[in-house]
Amino acid sequence: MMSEPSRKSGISQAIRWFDPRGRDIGTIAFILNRITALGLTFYLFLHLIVLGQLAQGAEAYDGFLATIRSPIYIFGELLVIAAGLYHGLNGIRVGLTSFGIAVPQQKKLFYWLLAIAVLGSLIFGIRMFTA
Amino acid sequence: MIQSTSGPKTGETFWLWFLKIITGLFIILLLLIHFVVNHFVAEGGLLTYADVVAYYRIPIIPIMEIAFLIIVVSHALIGLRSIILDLRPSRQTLTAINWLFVVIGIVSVVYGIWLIQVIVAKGSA
Amino acid sequence: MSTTKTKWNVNFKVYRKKGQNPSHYDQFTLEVDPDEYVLDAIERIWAFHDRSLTFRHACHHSTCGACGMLVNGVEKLSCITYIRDVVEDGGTLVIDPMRNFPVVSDLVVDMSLFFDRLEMVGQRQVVPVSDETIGDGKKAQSPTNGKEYLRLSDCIECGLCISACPIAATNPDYLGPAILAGAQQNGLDRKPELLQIVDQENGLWRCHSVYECTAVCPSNVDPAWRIMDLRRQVTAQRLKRLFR
Amino acid sequence: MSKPKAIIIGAGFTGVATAHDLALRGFDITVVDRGPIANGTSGRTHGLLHSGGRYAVNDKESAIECIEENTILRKIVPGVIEPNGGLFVAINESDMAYGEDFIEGCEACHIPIEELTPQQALRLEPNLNPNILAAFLVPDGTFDPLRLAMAFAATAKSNGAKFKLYTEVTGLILNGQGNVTGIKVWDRTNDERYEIYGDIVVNATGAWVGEITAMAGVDVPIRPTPGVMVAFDQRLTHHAINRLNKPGDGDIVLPQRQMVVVGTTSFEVQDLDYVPVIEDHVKLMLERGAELLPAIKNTNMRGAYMATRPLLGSGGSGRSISRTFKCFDHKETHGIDGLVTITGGKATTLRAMAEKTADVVCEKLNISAACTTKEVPLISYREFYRLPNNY
Repeated sequence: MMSEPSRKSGISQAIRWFDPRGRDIGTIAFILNRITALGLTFYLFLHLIVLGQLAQGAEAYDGFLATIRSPIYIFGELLVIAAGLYHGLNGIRVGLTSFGIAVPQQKKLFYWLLAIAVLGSLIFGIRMFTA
Repeated sequence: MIQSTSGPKTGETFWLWFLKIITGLFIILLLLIHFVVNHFVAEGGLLTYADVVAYYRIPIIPIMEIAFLIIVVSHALIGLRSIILDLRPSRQTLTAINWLFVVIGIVSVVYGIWLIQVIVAKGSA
Repeated sequence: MSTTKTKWNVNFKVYRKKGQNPSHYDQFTLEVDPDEYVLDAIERIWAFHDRSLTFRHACHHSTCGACGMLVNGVEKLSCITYIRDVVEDGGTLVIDPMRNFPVVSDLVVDMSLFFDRLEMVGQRQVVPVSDETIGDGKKAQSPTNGKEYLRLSDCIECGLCISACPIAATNPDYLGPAILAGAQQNGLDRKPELLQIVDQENGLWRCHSVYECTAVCPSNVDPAWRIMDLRRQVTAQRLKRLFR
Repeated sequence: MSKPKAIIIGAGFTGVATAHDLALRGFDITVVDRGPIANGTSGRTHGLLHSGGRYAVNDKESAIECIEENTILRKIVPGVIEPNGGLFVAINESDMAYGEDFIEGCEACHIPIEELTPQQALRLEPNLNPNILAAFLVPDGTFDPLRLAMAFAATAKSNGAKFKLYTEVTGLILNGQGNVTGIKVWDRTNDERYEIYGDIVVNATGAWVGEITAMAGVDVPIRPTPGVMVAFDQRLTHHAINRLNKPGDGDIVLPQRQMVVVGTTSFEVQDLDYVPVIEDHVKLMLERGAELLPAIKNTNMRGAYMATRPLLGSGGSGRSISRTFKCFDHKETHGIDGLVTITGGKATTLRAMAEKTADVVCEKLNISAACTTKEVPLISYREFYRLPNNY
């Protein structure tokens, strides 16, 4: 006899996804993964809309390119790159372990992938701001 | 892509989950190719409208970009839906979300193809 | 209790809830031996400070799984959690009931749905020694010398993994780590009908690989490994079926 | 005709087994306990399913009860038992001398034993002390204390018994003749107080029976005798390992799940509700345990705990008192009707204690119903939580 749990949970509890207090490193990985997922999805559709400028011809697009060359936009772009790097690299770990591969090593793998993501983002950042 | 089936199976099934992982893998591969290609084809990046138009004159590029678009949009929508599933939506909400995401997916891809076609047309004009 | 040892003063901030009344915290300051377990202190609060305090406990040595609770926000089996490992002299220990279960009273939660689901996947409590794995899929190392011994399984059904799972927090329909681990332990080969239970919308595919279940498991069950292993098995089955 | 109504105080081994027995005999049962199932001595039992070997020399009455009940429990509740047998091992000359009495005692009590050479025993259990002199194989086992109690409780519940847990008895209700007709309780989950009436009240509170009988102004001869046990982090054996000698401190090492548990000691206390774990006893368990399984020294301690045995009688020290049980009809002992007290005994004999108690209750109420608990298999302990009224 399956009793139905209360329907109260759901959205009100979603804050717990992002609460790392007392948790292990896996929660950090999950929080970053979920935030980057939401951020990248937002960026994807923003990107598609913005690229609509391409249809309006050379002046509109080149004008747009000029505006996004300011540091604040470059920083935004760097955030997207960092998010993409993290989400992709962590995704490799999640994908592998989901097929039963490297599960016992998943923590170590996470630290390595995180290091690569941070390093990659730094290199991109330096190149973007010095170019 | 996203499918809404009637009956109790509106949640996350094996195939959707599997597609999320596989599209994720393809995104990583395509991004890698994208970076390598970009580095050699358009050194310094696509910095002007003319650059972009020229880039799209290479025959493989529009095809690759369309494939990339489909895969990224699928991955994003399956992933977003998976987050929504964690919030335990009611059946009706979930069905509505399924259809909404199908529409968003199709619109995004059609819009992208149209955009690419415009650029390609500019290049061959 | 030796008298030579230095005692600690620890504030216990304990979650209280009775009937339909709103919940609150009660504070108790206890003189404790740092080498005592958290459960000892809670039992003493009941014995000497407040006879109305309710909490689940039975074996006091981690074989029954009754005394799972949150100690400073972390899922612990309170009977094997040393006070010295979770607080310092003069510090405060916040004690809460497990999360993701309905609270019955104080630290007591209703685990009926959890046991319902364990029964549904037929989690085995007594298993042949050769079947039981210790974490990571490693075989138990104890000697068997050809004879088949039976042993009580690693999973003590304490519910800590469910309490720590962020997905169970927002979606109580999700079967959760212990249940999926139980199905894996029972085996898809032995019980093919389990496939239908785990391969459904609130089953295997809801896990987001957070690994908190394994982090809090007091009994080396490694539920996350078992979920991943089950995914591997089901994926292999599905793909095989596709190409046949 | 409505069912006879029995109130059972205490949801430890005796209480749940009595609930099961009386439910099968057609009683309407209410079990009350101030805490959850098996929160006192029962839950903290060592977990040894006795073959009787331990008592075969000095306490034959208990030994015979043990071997009979051991056989029955293996049959009716296999889902909570590791049925891998036990070894009695001799380490010194005193042990060897005891061996002769042991063989005789086991024979007298019908406990099947098999003598092994030290080599054979070491092949069975490579972690044994390599210097053992002799070994006997006996039908010991290990059980999970909480789940054993839950299995009885679940089956009782499936037969209609109601469980009022976290509900403390605050007083007995006496009628004009001074007979017990019910109990006053305090539900600690919602702070409500109410009364329960019944045809008979069974006091199955183990070491705490005196607190209940005191409410009727009478006394029972009970000697609460706590003992310390220590769990270690590795499963070093599949057999229960006993020292081949008179029962003493730290002379049993049990396998349980992924642990071994060493027990026990024996001491006396005043306040039963909180008995501290004595540090010196913990050290003693490590030393004595390591005499049987030297690898214990290299194993991490997992938990130290204690349980309070409800030993019967007065006089004599804890170790010399019989492990048997006794059912007191307070009509006979003190002229108070409506109250029966059951105490003493061992976890292994819980079913027999319940049978005896149910017999006394039936006789008092003039009900002829035979005990069937030897044959009726118990349902899964999980059913306790799944059936309504479920925590």
